[in-house]
Amino acid sequence: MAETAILYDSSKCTACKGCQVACKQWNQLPSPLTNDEYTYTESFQAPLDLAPNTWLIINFREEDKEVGIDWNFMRNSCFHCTEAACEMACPVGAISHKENGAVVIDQDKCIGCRYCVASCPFDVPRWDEAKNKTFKCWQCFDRTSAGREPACVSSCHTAALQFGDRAEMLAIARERVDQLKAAGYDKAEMYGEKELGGLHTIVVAHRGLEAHGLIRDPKIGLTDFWQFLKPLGGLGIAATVAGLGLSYFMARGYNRGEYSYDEKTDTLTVKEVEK
Amino acid sequence: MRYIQRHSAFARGLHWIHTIACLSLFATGLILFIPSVAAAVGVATVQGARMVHRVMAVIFIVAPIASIIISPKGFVHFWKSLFFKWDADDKEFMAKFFPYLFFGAKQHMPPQRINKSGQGVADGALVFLSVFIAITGVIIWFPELFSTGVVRWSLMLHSGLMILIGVFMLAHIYLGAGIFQPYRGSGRLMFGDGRVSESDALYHWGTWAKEELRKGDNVITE
Amino acid sequence: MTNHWTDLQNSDVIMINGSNAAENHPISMKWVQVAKDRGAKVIVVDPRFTRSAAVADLYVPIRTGSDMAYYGGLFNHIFTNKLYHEDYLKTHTNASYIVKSTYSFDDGIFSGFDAEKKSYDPSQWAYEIAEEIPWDTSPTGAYAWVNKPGTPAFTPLVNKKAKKDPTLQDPNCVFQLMKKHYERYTPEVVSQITGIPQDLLIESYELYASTGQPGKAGVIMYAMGQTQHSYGSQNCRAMSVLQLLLGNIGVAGGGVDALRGESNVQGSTDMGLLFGNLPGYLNLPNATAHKNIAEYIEKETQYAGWWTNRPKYLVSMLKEWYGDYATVENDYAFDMVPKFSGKPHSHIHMFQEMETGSIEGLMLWGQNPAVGGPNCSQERRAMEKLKWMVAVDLWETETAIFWKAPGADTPAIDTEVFLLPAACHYEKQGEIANSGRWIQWRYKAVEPPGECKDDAEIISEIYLKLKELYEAEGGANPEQITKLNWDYLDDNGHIDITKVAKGINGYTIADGKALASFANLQADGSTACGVWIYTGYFANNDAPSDPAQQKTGSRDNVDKPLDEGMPAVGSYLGWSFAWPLNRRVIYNRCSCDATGKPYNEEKALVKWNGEKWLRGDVPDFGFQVVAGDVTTPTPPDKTLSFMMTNETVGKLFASGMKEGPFPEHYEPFESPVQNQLSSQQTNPAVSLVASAAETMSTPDEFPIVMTTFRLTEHWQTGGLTRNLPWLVETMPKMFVEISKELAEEQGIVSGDNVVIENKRGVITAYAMVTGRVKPMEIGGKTVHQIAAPWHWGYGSTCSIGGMANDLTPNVGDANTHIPEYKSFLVNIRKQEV
Amino acid sequence: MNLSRRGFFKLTGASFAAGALAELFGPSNAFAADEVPEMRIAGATESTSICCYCGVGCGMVLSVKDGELINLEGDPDHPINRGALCSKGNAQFNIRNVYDPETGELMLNPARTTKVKYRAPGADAFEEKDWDWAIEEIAKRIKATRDATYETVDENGVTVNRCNGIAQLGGAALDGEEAYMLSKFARALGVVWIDHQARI
Repeated sequence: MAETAILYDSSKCTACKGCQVACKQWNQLPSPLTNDEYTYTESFQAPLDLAPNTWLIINFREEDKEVGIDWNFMRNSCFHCTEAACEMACPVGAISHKENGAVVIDQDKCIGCRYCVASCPFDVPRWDEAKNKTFKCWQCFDRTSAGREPACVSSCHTAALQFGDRAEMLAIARERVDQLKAAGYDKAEMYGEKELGGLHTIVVAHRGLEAHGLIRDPKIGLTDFWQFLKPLGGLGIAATVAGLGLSYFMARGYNRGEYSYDEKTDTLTVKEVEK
Repeated sequence: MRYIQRHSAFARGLHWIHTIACLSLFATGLILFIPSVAAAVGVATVQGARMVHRVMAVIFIVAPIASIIISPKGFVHFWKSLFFKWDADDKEFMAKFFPYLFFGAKQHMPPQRINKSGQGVADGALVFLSVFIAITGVIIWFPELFSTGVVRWSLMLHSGLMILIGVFMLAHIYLGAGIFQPYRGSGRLMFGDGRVSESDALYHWGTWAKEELRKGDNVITE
Repeated sequence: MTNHWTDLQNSDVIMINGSNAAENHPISMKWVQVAKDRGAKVIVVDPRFTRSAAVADLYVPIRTGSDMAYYGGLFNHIFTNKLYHEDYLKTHTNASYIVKSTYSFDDGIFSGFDAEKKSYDPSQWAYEIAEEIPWDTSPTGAYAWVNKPGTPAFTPLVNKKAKKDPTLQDPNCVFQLMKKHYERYTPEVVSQITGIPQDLLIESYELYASTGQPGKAGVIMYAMGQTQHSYGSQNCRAMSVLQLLLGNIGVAGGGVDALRGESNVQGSTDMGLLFGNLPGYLNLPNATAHKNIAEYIEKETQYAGWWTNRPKYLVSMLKEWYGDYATVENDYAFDMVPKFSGKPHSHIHMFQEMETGSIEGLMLWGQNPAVGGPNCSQERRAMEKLKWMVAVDLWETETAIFWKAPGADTPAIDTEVFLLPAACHYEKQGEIANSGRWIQWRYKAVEPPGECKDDAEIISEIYLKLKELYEAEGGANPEQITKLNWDYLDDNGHIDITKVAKGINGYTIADGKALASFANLQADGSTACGVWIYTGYFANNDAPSDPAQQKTGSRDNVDKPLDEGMPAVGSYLGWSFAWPLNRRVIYNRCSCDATGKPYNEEKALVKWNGEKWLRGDVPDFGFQVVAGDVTTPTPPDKTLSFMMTNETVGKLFASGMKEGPFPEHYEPFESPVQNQLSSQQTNPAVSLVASAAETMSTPDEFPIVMTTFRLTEHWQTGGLTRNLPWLVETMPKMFVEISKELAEEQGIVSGDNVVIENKRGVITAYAMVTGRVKPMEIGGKTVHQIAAPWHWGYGSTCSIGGMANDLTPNVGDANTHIPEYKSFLVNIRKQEV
Repeated sequence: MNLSRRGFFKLTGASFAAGALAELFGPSNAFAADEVPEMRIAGATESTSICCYCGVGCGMVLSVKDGELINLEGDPDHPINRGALCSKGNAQFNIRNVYDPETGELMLNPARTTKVKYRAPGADAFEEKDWDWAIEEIAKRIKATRDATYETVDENGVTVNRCNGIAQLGGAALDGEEAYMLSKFARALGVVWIDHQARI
């Protein structure tokens, strides 16, 4: 299977939240049966954040202008990084890369340790206290395996979301950025080609990364260091064992003799003992 | 035969408890540390291991704190005897430690006070690392109470500390349990009746042994 | 819609004005985006910065209610700069028609106004007649059918041909009158009225008027932002006129596209569910105008164009309704159809009448006026006067529980309420018509839950029970009920929807075979047809009970033209059935010049090749019927551009409108400013009931302009969305959008609870302080606009909230009586904790 | 026991240690061989329908398993929406079924009315009734009002045959055939107070 990716083009997104609900529909994610809280922003974002039962939301940001506003939308969900901090952090191997690049949590293996939650530079995985499991977008791996698009993508009408061969998505994104720049969106740029070894969610941010809330040059914080620490630790322990083994070998058969002390005379006597 | 009562029953009990806690923490932690092990044993076992890890973590943290409360004098003794002096003998001991480890028959050590400087270093490191691993452990146990950055550091440190503790632990066991030929019989000190024979005491802690034998308070003759 | 959804891709400029397509018709944006990808520009004109505006090339903020001034300015811009499509105007519109000198206009009032009755005499606006040609009813004439045995007797009509000046120079020709009428709409004045900065105004005018070039297409996507005003019909007129001026009607990518807010509101209107309608846009008989069938036919039938066939559709409908009982002798049971008084019986009037107690019973089929009606607290109070109510719905709607609404004195309300559980759309089968008139079949996926039943079954059970009661006991005019043709039952006495479909589609009485075209319908009682415009949608006699084998169920999604050699322009003729006759773009004759040459070859819909018409779409101009043999091609000069009008051309000037032949700017019923174009402040013919007049909120007391809107995440009164957890989560609570400036004045921050009030009511909502709404400078005065959705009410288990319609006025448009939901006055303040 | 290929490999004897060691020293983000999960709609009965919200008329596909709706998504063959749906369109599933937030189980939307309900004059709550009773009682109410408010001839002597005391609203949410039946049914009662969503 070739590497595939989702392409999100913010300039085509109408923020209808179709993808948001399609995700819930396909992945059978419940929503509360009552809701009387102020759980949205004045810019129409609701819910406010990802959750164990919410794997995708559209983020809304607005910037005031003389006439109207700049309304900048962003698809907030897993980026399916090639260098996936969550996967590195997972102590039980529950998070894995699929051949197409999707990063998937195997719920049968997840132990709810939340290491991935702490490690993700995009703050994507969410821990469900009741189930003691962590959840996130899995790029509808069941659908893509069957040759379908992820639910969010097939639900998108303006082709703000596309899915396909990663190289092709990158090519489309590159061309789109050029188009947007020509149309006056000077800050238009793409995201995901190189970041974290290459993301499997490519973004065209027509008003620039910052306007859409994207992290420029994201880093894996410490989790990669830990990756390096593991083998080092293994080596350290192995070296210790080897060293001690050598010591044991060298000291075999050594008898140090029988010590005795006469406190009255303050005399120390060492009596050789036979081997 | 003469023996010196080196460790009280209380100290030995505490050591027993901490040994068990520590080893089980290490074992259960290792399951989480090596994903393939976790994958192989299955989620139920992993979850069991996490539960054991947490129970043991509580013991690991509570036992020493409790001992301080129950026996403050013992703690002061432990603390003073391990860390408080550093004389020429100690320096010499440290300088000769590695040659001694590999050429124990030829390398002779200067007489030591109640604790060797090597012990001071190793045990001190263990105490220090244990405190640290406990703190980081609590953080990753309740990540929602801390910032992502703190949790990330804790995750990393917890693992790193485990490795360091592992290294010191191996050495500690190697020596303390008397696997190292010259240390034969040391296991009795913490895992047995807490007594050290006159000969062993004089070999390991010459200065201290002479003092004890002179004082006679802790000397048992059988 | 004159066009349809997938046709939007063909546009060069798309004006979204008075609609919020991205939020309320989200998938339309799929095709807007395709057009954009092909280089189209999108203009959004809206008081609020919406999600449509977010993807527009040009956003034009406008004061709510000032649309007519905007269009008037655009007309003036087009005339001044000669940007109109001259060939189109001459060929396809009444621009050249000469109007009688009795027509005049002065200070906001047209000639013929009766100030006391607040109505016009439209005869003052008639054309000069050049020629009168009586219908040829001879055996070989076009109207021979009038004399066929069995046809109701009536006096044949006389075709009146108007005087024309093809040069458009005559000062009394429509073109010159119109040009003169809109000279007053200068950019300065329009900018002052609408609040749109002049440069932005001109920019939008230039962009949209660019579609006046032959071969270019512009489309207007509109919805309730245009219609829900006390002059909403004139706004719609203005859009039609604009599109005629620019030659945008009948062409691919053009049109006046009404984005309909409910899935089958097009279909249910086709079915005649309005007070003045019968199915198929036949008017309900009116006791003052139509005493009998002859009078009805004479007054309702047009003297020219397709509506000359109206008697055929009336008789066929009556045959479907009353079957064998309907005979020529009893005027096909014409008298069994109730006649109304001729006075408006609209939604507003219904609730005004209900307050008097004369209406005892109310039946509701999935409608929720307790939240959705204008001035809806008045409507809830009116409902307390009912003896009984039958509400058929999926939920306990606010209307079904109006007796426990906040503030209601429950024990004192004696209304009996029957709430009947209905099946939802995928728990039953049937057809629905989208805005593009596509009649699509919905299959039953799953059995209804619990004791829920199809509405069809409920209607039928009540009908059959009534029939039984009237047969047993008699009563008022029992035949009206007992003689009704209800031949829709299966062997078990349940409704068979396919049999209803056949009745709608139409069939010949003799052999019961379904008809493929309404051209086959007769006025002599030999055919029956419930809804003539639907003929053909369910006409496969080989599989009469299998929707999948009917046109309505066809699923060929390959885009190909009818005839080879024509371009494929996204018509998808093989997918479902579009009324009429599967025609996708109506008035498509207008896509060609007088000689039949397409204005745009690449997007041609039809084309005269010298011998016959090549068809991309189904032609809409009698392309081979004029000779009467239905096979000989009609040459281009004999075809009809707009065959549904008497003139058979498009009307820039229309005498049928209640408030004048040209749309004129008036202020909303409640406005913070004076009309700057005339001393006539509001629509002179406005539809005003007592409760609206009493609760008029004036600007001295209520200076803030408010408008209402809808959201992607909710729908209408919220029954179908506030009960759905996934949607409630995406937009949880009632809110109001407030500008940063007004918020600062009032000390309001986002998330505060605010109180909004006027003389009709008081509501609370969460404040959203945002740059999406901004104060405007109108005639030197700062006008604040606020906006709130009307999706919330008190009747959901998931999410309840203030009802915006407690504040909206029940004042109506003069022609349609649609309430002025979109512009009214209020006050706003932070709620004291 | 449902063992994955990978899991099985690791469980076997010496390979276990090898695996553990490899895992310890090697990078753990090596792309894994995939087990392909089966789509949950495999084997379901599919039918098409049209969305119930706005007038665009998007197509959708419904999947039913064991007599219950389990999935609803855009119809990829539909020329207008090509598989897409907006937030409302996607949420149509909820009109019938929801997932319990506690258990995650599929269940009927608790807000759906599934029984005939009757509110007596002055009552402060509905009571549940059966269909036969309701149809009978409703027919009686309609007949009584119709007979009492019927006007055969108006003040000018014109036959009007209308019932002034009954009003009817709604129909835009119904199927076309139903709307037609409604139109015919109401006019056959003589009802002139007919309006619906298209007006407002």
